[in-house]
Amino acid sequence: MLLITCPYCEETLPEAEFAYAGQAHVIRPENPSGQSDEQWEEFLFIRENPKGPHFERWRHLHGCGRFFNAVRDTVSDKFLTTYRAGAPRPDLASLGGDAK
Amino acid sequence: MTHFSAFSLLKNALTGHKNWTEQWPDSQPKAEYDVVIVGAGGHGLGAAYYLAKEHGITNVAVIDKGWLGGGNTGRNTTIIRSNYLYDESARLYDHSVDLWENLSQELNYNVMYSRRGVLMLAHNVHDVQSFKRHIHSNRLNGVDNRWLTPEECKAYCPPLSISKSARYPVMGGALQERAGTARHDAVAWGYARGAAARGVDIIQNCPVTAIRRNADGSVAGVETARGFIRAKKVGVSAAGHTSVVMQTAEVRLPLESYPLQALVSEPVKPVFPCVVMSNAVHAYISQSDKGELVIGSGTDQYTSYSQRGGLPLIEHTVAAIAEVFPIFNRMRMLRKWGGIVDVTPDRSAIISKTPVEGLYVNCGWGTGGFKATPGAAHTFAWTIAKDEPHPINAPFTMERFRTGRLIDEAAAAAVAH
Amino acid sequence: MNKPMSSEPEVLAESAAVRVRLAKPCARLSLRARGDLAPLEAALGLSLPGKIGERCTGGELEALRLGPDEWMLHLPEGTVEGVLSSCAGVYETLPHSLVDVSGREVTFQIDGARATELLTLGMARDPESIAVGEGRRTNFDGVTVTIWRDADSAYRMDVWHSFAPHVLHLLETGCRELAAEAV
Amino acid sequence: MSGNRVAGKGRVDVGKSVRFTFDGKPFVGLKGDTVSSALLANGVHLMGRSFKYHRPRGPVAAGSEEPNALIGTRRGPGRFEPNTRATVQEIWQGLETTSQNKYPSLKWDIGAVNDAAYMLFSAGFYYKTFMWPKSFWHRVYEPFIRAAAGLGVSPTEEDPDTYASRFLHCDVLVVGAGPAGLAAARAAAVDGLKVVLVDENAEVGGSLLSEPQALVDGQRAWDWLAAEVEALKAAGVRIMTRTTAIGYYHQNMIGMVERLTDHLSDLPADTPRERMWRVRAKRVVLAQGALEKPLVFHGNDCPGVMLAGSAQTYLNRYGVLVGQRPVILTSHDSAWFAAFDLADAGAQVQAIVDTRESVRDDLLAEAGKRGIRLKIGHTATATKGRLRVTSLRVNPVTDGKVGAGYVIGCDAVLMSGGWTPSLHLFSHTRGSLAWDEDLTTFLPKDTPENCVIAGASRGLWGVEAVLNDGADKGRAVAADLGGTGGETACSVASDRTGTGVSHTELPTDLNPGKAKAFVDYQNDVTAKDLRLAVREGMRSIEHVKRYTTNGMATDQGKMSNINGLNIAADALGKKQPQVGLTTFRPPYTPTSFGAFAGYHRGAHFEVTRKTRIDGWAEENGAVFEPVGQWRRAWHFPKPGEDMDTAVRRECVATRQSVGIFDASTLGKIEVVGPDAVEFMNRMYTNPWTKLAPGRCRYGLLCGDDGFIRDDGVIGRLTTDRFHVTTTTGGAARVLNMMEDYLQTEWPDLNVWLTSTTEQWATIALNGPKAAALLAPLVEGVDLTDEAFPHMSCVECTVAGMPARLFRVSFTGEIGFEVNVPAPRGRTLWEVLWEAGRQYDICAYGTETMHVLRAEKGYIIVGQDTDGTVTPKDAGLDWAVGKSKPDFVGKRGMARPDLTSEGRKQLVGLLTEDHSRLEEGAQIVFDPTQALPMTMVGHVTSSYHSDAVGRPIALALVEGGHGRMGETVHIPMPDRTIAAKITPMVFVDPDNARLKI
Repeated sequence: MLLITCPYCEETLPEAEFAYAGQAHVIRPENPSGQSDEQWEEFLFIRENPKGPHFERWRHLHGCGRFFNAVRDTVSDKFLTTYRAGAPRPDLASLGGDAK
Repeated sequence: MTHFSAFSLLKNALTGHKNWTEQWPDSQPKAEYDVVIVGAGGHGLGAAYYLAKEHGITNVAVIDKGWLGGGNTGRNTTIIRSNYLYDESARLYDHSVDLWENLSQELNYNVMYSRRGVLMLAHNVHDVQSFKRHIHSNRLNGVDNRWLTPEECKAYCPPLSISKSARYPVMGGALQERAGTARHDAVAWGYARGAAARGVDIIQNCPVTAIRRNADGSVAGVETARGFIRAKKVGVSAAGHTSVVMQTAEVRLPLESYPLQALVSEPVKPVFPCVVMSNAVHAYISQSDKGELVIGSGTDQYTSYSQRGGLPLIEHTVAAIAEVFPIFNRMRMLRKWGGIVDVTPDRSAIISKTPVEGLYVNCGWGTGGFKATPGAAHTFAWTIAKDEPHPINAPFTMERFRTGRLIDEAAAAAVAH
Repeated sequence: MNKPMSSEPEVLAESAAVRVRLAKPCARLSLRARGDLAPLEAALGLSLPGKIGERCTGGELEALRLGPDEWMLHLPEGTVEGVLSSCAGVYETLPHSLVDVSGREVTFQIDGARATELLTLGMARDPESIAVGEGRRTNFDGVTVTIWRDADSAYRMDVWHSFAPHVLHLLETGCRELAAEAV
Repeated sequence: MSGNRVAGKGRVDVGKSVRFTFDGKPFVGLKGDTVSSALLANGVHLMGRSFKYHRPRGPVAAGSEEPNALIGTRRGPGRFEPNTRATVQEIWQGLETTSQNKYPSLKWDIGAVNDAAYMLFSAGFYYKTFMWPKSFWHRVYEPFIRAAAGLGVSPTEEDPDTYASRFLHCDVLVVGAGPAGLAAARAAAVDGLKVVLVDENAEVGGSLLSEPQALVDGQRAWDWLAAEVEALKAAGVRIMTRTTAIGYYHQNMIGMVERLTDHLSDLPADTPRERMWRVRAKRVVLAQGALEKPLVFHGNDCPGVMLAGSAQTYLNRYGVLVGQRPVILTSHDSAWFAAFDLADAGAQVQAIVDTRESVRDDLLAEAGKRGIRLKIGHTATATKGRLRVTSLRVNPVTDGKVGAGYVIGCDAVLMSGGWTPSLHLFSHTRGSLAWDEDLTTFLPKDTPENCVIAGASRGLWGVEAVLNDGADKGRAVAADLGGTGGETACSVASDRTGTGVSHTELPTDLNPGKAKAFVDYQNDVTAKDLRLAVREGMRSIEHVKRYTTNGMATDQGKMSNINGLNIAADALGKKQPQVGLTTFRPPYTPTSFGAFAGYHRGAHFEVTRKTRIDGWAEENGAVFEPVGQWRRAWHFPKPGEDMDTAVRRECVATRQSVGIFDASTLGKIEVVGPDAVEFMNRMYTNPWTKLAPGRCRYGLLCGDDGFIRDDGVIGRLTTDRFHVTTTTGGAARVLNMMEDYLQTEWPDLNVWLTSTTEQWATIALNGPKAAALLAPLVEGVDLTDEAFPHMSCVECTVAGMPARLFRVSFTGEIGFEVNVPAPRGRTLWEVLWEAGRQYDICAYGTETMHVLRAEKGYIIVGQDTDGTVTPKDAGLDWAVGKSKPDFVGKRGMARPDLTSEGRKQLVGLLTEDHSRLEEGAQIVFDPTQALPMTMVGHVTSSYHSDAVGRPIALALVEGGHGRMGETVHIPMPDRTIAAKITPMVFVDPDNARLKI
């Protein structure tokens, strides 16, 4: 069971309180109808799936209820950082995560 | 290649087994191949085998970052069935079962395909509707699958509890008698031996770091830990690691890799005659020939390459098994392990050409890759050899995610209402 | 759990180690708002706790902050209408959501020497991470619950009604189990 | 007491004898004995049969690593376990034990014929044969192999015991309470740090329990131990015995299983059999010690052949001499001390055979004192004896040459091939190992987790070294956590340090091709098998392991991994690290399913949600169906009624007068805020702006892929407040989806979502008399078409209760849904029930609800749609606000395949022969075609309908909307049914019945 820091509660808590919510920073376009089929496929389905640091979303479902972002190394499953929804994508180098 | 038989076994026994020869050589990479397959699991080795046997393409290398058969081939719960809902899936998996039934003879290697029947339990009205839909569809597709009442389920699998008061009462089940299990390692070894005998190089412990492309964009070969290997065609069959490999060729896929756990109990005398799957409680169980109960779990909620599943999931899986088969509550878990499965949005595989000329991919098998091994390998080889889809794998393209023509077995199972 | 509730806390499980009671019914409001909360605080007659997990009381009203823009209010039965209308009064200046959820939940009162340990049967987080006088929403045996820590070994646990029997079953089991243990 | 029990030795309670049975024969042991020590005390070595060759076997170890002495254990009905390790199971008054894998008896086992034919059963033999004739595999070969395999027999009854689990949070968890663990815990228990010390044995002490001679700071080991335990307790350390750390999970989460009752004669009340502890520790100290390796030589599995260290344990901990005339066979100093201890306890040690060319002088001297014959520089080449070893054949080895062998008579062979650090939990952390050439073993290197290794598990030897290392590590982790441990270095006298060498197979002068030199005892894997695997091209230890099954027995390679690796590496001519080590997997020792299931059994397996009205339904004979987490009243059969009859009666009653239905499980979400309507416009396909307060509308929810996700009636209570309903199963999913879009995509919207599913009890009244029944009870609104038309909602009072009243119909009849605060739900139900008597009110369940809505052509999401149906496919195009710039799903449903011709569309079906179709049945245009047929759709709903006077069905059919009136065919196993495609609405298409 992972330990996850909720950036809203500012507490580090067991995974049992959280729900994974997929890749982060997949932004829904302002005007979806203006999107090509390829762009919409990209938005709906295409994912990074990296081996190493992964920008992803979690929801503190059994807690404050907030969706937030995280960077987790998918090889060690260690969280490099978590941050609030809407905050900019942190710079990997500063997190000491070695992208593979 | 020594022919395997009771006679050769006896003959060698008399000479103290000193004269057996290696089943496949540990090859060193050549500078160039007609086809390089990335990933020496059952799918990759099988594709190489069929390329050599059915398409006469023998200048082939299968390259793996580790030991052959060391990935999901050697980590899964070996369930084989073809009672899928959609025609496309049914055709692909049934093609596999056809090949499974003769695979031991085909490879002269006993893969122990055990036609012991797979029983899928229905625990609510919605399951019943969904399974009936499968059964009717399978019947008209010529795929065997029939409905059993709770009592018939109990008769077919005596350890099963059909108590009406259970939290998940058994309301019946769908049985495919032709389905069963096989010995997973033997599949990889058998294909490896068969492919090697036909001239295929099997290169182990040689990570592929990148797929290199020519100026015109077509595939040039693969960069590996042992240097560049030129190849006219490259087929990627790397399961959970496919996204990472394909991205080096700038091909992005609708894949996510999740940890999947499985476990075995201590071995006991035969007590469990068939395979039972219960989707409602997320547990799958059979008994290996060695006597261990082989139990499959669901995937963890987050993507990962750590091959380290969490404890809660296993607790749930074991609880589910003990709930459906209460006599096993005092049995002991011997060993549990994790694998990495690559999952597509519609839970169906991709066996496809790619935007890159000469680059082919076979991935997205999720938790169902083992059963498909011969069929996927067979049609993947065709696609690589002829640079065109095989009639059976044609629907499993990458394009379907753009057009929306999904093969959504998961959605078709729908949700409780 | 389906029988009408008595006006006094009803003992549901009790042992030498710990006691579980069903709290007498109270009114519950889910408050959602953001920005300058002054108007609402005026209407409610308390200053809303600023940190997730913190509690405060104003008169008979008790508030627990559950999220960045979410509070759970407990108040005596029959006082809801008043609060609703006084808050409605400030809706124009401070739009918010105030929803009566009195009927949604029941509250278990858990106390006794080993009350804290009883929680560890189903709660993954460390009970000690909830200070006395604070509260948290968390997960107990797969069920979302809200824990109010009132004293070192006195807790309240809010549970949605339909999940309460499941939660109670585990609490009852734990009551007996803890009592049977030679500590 | 038998002659094997040594007076004054051991920690067993001489005063308390315990009776138990083995294979029906009564035995007496002492309190504190394991089954194994008690049987050995009674001179019994033969305790089991091996897996493949069914060879007679006795215990080779004294702990949880035991591969041979596996027995069945029973405590009356329902309480039986196979494969219990006799070396771990403590005896209690009345314990019944049985040997396994033998027929007819342990002494005479038919299966032993395999042993005679062992040359055939070489590694992987089954891959090479049993292929012809093909049909034989399934019918003959496999059943034969399966019957021969397996060890014990499965339990056959339900388990009457209970199991438990808890979470535990601590600063420091110390795994293993040997000298290192004890010292680590002591050093870490400072400044109020919460320390937990755990050990799998019945008591703490580890190796100290087998080495009473050591003097720790001048104190005799066991006195020091007793004092230390008191000190630890005083320091607040939580000591947990009979508790096995089974697995090391993410971020210092350790799973531990505590065995609470398996050692007790009488089961205490309210006490679970086992408890799973889920420990979260800030720091972990792994002090799991080391395991002794067997030596690999012909006949090394004969009962009586045992690890020297284990013999020492049997003597010092249990007071049992495992042999009166033992021979010691070793490549490590440690076994010499076993020889001395046994000699001092009165055994006639026949010889110490050491494979090394020279041995420490002090050992030689000690042996001399005791007059023990020494065979330095010797090898062992065979044992004799069927059910118990009678002699050992040894040969001198000079410059690698094996000289002439001679036989030493004995009743036990005590061997030591050196020691292997126990790194199982470390290995679970995905920690890396480093090969140590001198110790010929792997030692811990790096780990991603926050743990340290102490003592013998990092290759240290001797009590003093281990104690001080433990203390250092304990101090280090304490310091790490801000604690300040004092200096606690201690000195140990008469410590037994030692070194040794490691072997592959022992050199022999006999034909190695015929040698039965076992590496994995239980799975009967010999050195020969390992070399064969390598010869056949298995190059990684993983391949060798899987091909030979070495290390896959119930000891999970604790005995065999390193010997196997050494032999495989030797065969490959490589260094061990190049061949690799198979990763250890959890659990550390086999763990009962019950311990994993914990409390989640029977009714508590998973939540069962019930509405406030569930009790009434139960009292009134309802049959229930599980829907998601809920149980819902399915139908209300009267005595003698089957489901069909009951449902038909409920349908007729509702259409003719009035029916009452508990709709409380419907998901409800309160959407409140200035941007509520904008949010609704974006989430749902429908337009909401023009919906006036006090009115409701059917809402359709899609995913961004354009497929239908959920639906429900939505009422606008005020301009800024919507009462949204969802499907029962969809409630949580829909709220999560809404929160996702709101928080992540549209944080700017001023709107909030609150789940009110359980705030309201929802009672649906349907039927021509519904209004008449309800009207007298309603204050604040007239139930007329004018004042309160169909699709209206209002907050009012019903039967004196505050209520949200909806005029909606899911049946096609006049319909109301009354929402009252949940606690009053049952009261309202009973009021309505009483008031309804004059109209013969009828309670109906979900099945009748399904029939009535199908007659009216209303869909059920998840039944008439799966995840691949668009609003257009479902005939719900009218519910899509095409003029809206955007909503969830708008772009998705514009994708090529979702707009293409020939999609499956939802239609009605009427069978020509008036037979009722089966839900899920497949549809074809041409029934005469051969298999595989081209299927064009399937039946999604099908019911008998009295209202229509014939069965009706809904179906998804290719291009269905354009095929009204056409005939399709449904091929069934026995016949093919023809059916006509019709509109979906079978009853009252012009909605006349909705008017009051």
